[in-house]
Amino acid sequence: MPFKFFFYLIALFVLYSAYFVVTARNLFRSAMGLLAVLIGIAGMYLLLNAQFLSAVQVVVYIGGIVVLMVFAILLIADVTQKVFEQSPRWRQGLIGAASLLWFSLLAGSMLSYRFGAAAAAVDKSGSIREIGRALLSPAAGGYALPFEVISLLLIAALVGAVTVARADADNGEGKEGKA
Amino acid sequence: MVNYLYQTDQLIAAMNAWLHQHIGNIWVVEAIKIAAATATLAGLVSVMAMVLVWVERKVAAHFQQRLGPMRVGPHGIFQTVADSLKLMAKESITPRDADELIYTLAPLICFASAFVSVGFLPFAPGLQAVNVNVGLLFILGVSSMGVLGILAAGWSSNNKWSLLGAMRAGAQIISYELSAGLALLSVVVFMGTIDFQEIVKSQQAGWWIWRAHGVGVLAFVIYTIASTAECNRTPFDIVEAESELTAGFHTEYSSMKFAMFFLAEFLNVFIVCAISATVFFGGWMPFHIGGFEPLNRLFDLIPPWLWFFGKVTALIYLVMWFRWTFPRLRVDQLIRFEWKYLMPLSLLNLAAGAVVVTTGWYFFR
Amino acid sequence: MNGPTLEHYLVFSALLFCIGLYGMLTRRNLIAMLMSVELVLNAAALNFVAFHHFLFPGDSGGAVFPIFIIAVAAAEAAVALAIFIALFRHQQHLDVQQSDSLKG
Amino acid sequence: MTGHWFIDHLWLVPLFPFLGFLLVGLVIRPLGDRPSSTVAILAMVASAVVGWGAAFQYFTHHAGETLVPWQYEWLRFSPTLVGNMGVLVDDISMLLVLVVTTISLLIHVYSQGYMRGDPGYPRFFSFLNLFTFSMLGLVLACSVLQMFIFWELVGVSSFLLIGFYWAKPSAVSACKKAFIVTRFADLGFLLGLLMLSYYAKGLDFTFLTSPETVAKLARTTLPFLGVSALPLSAILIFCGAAGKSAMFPLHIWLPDAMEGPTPVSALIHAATMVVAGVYLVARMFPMFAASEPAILTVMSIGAFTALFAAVIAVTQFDIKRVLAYSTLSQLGYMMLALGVATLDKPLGFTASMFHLTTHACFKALLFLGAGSVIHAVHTNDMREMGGLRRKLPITHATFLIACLAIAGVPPFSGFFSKDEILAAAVENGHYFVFALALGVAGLTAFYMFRLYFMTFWSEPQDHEKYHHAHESPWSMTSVLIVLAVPTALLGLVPFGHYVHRGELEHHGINWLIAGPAILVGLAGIAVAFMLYFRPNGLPDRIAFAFSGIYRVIRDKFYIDELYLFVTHHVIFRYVSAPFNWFDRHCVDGLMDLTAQSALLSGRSLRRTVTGHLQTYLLWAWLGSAVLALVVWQMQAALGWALTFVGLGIIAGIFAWQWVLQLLNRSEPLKRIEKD
Repeated sequence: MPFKFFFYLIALFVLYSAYFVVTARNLFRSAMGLLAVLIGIAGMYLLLNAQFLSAVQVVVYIGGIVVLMVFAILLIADVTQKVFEQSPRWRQGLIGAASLLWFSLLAGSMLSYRFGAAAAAVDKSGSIREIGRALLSPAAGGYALPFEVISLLLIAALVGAVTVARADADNGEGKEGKA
Repeated sequence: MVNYLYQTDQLIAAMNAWLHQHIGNIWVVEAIKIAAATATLAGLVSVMAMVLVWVERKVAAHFQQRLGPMRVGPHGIFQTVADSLKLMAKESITPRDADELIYTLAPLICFASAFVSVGFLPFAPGLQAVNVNVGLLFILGVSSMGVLGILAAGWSSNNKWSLLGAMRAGAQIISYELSAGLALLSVVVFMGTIDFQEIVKSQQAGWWIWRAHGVGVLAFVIYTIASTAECNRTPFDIVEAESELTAGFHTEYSSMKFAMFFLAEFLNVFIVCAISATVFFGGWMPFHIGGFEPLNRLFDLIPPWLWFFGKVTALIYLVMWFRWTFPRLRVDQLIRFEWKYLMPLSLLNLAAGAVVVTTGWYFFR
Repeated sequence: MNGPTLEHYLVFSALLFCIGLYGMLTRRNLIAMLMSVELVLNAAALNFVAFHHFLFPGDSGGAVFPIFIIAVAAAEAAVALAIFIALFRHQQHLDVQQSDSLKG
Repeated sequence: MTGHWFIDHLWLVPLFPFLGFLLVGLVIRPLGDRPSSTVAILAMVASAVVGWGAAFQYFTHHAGETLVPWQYEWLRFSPTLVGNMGVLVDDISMLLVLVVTTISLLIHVYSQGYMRGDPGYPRFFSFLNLFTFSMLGLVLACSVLQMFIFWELVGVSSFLLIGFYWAKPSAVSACKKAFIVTRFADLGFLLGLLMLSYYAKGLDFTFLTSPETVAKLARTTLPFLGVSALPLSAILIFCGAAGKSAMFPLHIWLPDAMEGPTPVSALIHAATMVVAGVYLVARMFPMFAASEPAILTVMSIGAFTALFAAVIAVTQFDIKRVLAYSTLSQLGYMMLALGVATLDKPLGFTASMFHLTTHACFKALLFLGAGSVIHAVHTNDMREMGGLRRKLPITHATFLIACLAIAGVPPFSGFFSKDEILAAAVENGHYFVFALALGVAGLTAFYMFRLYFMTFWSEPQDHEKYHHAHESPWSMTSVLIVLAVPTALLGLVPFGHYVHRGELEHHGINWLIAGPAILVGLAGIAVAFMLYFRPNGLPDRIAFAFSGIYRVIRDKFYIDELYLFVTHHVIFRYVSAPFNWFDRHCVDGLMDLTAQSALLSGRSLRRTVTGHLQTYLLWAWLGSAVLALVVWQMQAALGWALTFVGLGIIAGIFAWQWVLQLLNRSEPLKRIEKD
């Protein structure tokens, strides 16, 4: 019971925050909503006995991605700009309905499928030792290659982001003070 | 009963058993436990913040050869109580053009992140509000959420000084977080765990700052610098550089909201020093010297939580010492120092730690 | 064990996914769209962990993939935000409906 | 493997000029003129040394044998049909190797002087090397396929060399003409080749010319014409040979090819390439000889060309054109000689090869002498020359030797080879051919000495050119002198001893045949002397008297015009134009239709590229939805139910929106504007 209770608590919290993310009239508020969603998902991971993932979620997603987004918002948005561009209401309604339909399809398919019983084994996601082994093992069942690819991707993203975002000195577009 | 002073884990177990014995419903037991832990931590935190504020003022005063607060109570020890009362009594002002929700949320985020972080700290064996096997990572992540509060505060105040201060704070904290994390990581390589209790237990034979000799010392130095910057303390306090930005991101705050920032700031000092004490100086583990049994016995007489707070106090004193020793850095110097010197150095240190561990070339093992 | 079952998590993540999808299709600000993408990614990652926890606890894949998802999300966010900032400098807004200079 | 180094390494002979071509053309060309020509000449020297060594070893150790010292299986079309690359060694290939390497080497040396200062100097030498490579590969070909490949290579290099002065429109049109005409002829060659390979099931010369194969071919009846495969394939192959050797209907390219530099004319269009046709017929001689129609075709076309070209040569004034028509005539002679030969009495074969060799020498000498003259006076027109003997003594002397040789005056080489041809004609009973050849010999003597007297004797016609005339540099005159030696003396070699088919017949000079030949030659010379030794009006008066026929002859019997008429007015108008129409309107129309439909579909699909990120996303979502529904066929009931529910919701939303729009038309759009 307590787990179920926590699950519903977190689920409601996350869903409300997510709704806030997609409907808030203010970018910064959206970002705060995203923060709440991510914290909630981290809690979900804890419920699923995946402490390491939860910590990674907190460190990378909240400490990295959300902060980055907030930074970008600080650079481009103004506190007075409380209402930003909204899709027309008919579009919102249409897509909302379609999303609901999609949800019903997804949920229906998931509920109608009989998942097999869990294999009797110890959950590995909690142990960093196991995750580290899996990440760096070049043998079958290991993820050394994706790991390396991801590291390359991150380097490329880093360099690319710096290059793209850097103000062009030539055409005088570097209006840094705009923020 | 005296034994419980030392074996705090037995104390916790006894309390647990007592609760289970007297209250049948597991829900209520859990709720009581949570409430008790929260209340304890809250009390600890508020008392500690007050003490720290007082200490800071006294230390600063004595560094500058003056006395500091002397009026309220002996040597002014109740000065901060009076200050807190004053703050609470003040009017809470919200600027007209501010985003009120975020404006209110910002100090909460800051305080909450600091407060939650405290929950992961191991004060003594068993004396830890939340025990997860990835405590170190969690505490890093949770304390890094504080920067969001600062950014939110700066942005929602709708004030140029606040915004600039927040941007600076954000840039600074994000940057120095890397070095701090890498410095801790280079010791984690030695420890092989990021569970706080395990970390402390792994230092039975000696503190990591010694056992991981060069790497440990260097990691400690880097961590101290980086964490000082993370807390926005002098010499890295350009965030609230009064001469440039009046008070930085919390210029517009007053009353309890300001108090929360204030509290969070001092809590953060405590947290980083606690992490440093746990990772580098053995946490609640008494100081032992191999072969000096009488001395070791003597040290064992001091309870573990006293050891912990002692070490933390010493480190806090070190951080305060910095404040009155080094001049403030310029913002470009600050960022350059991190990205061009500190981070490469910590990366090298991490690599060196990895080499030392894989070659097994360190003490006590 | 009367905790939440796999279906609970799946339905929850499906709902989160759909909310993210809705956001991607209705928000007109690019950063807001990116946030909605993060919702979708989180829903997917949660599914991985749930399947791992309930169906394949012995296999580490379900625990490793969310890490990859997070890493990819970080890379994507860095690049996307850099592009957004460059775009904002260029046209002074981030409205996705008005950014249609690539239209055929 | 014969154990003789030079024969075993005969493949080096074409390889050296090829390497020279690559080296000069790709590496050395930028370094300047001198290194280019030096490398090219060194390559030729190496080639000539190997060639001469191999010829010496062949004629001393393996005379009369047919050897294949090196062979490489290049293409295996089927288990029985294999295209080989290799080296075939027999008497005629060795003879041709001798001729080609020697003449080519001499002409390389000569070109050093002749081409000096030309901007395309290195290019010229690389092309010369390329040509020599191809020609040697052709000569040494061991299979008819290999010969065809080198045949085309020869055509290409000839094209490049004729068009060497590519800035001159006449040169460009000449090279195109040569290429197209020979390509046209090569079609016949290719057809013959395919027919041969199909019916004989082999491509090697040794296999094709063996009596068994020939007999088998003769027995094979073509399914569609009802005739034997042998004569048809032989005649088709002769088509190619006639094209390359410029036999009568296909001769038109050769006179125009004189647009190339004079060394090229000497090398390609006198001494080597044009004899490739003769060589091909000689190579396939057993096939031709076994088939009456084929050999008669060879003989009659050769004879007709000999007379026809000689008649035209009489009226030409361009010094190189006279020589070109003379070449045609002499090539006709060689074909004629092959045509009169039979398997029993193969004297004509020997005579043809003999005449090929001597002709290579004296015609090269003539062309090089003419080149020397042109070099001196910078004109091709004989009417602007005259009296040059004092200015160009060496050229004059060597030229005279060559003229005597071609006129058949004993003891110069031409006399012996021509005499052997006449003897062969008589021996096989072709008296009409004999008479015709005799007449051609007289004509030859006449027009050669007409050329000679007009150029070197008579009076200087253009005094400015006369005064500027000077003897050519040593590199040119030395070549003339060197060539004059075989021109004069080659006839004394017992040729039939080395090159023959069947039993060696030893026969001396039959004065009954040689006597009239000499007399006819001398008569021609005498007539030329009377008309042209001193400038007088006699030639003009004769021309005026026969003005009609004279004009026809001078205009080369209007063959070119005939070709133009046929191509322009018949082929272009009635064959090509319909094809053209079909191509324009049907084939191109199809292409245009494709392009237009692609364009149209693109134009309509362009609408889907709205530039709106969210629209794309929507499409992607819809696509995945369709996919999901397809996958979901297994639970059709639930799927359909949900689909209908969803469609109902969507329809409802639409209806609601429609109502909303009716109530307040601009409502949905108002929200777009940001403020």
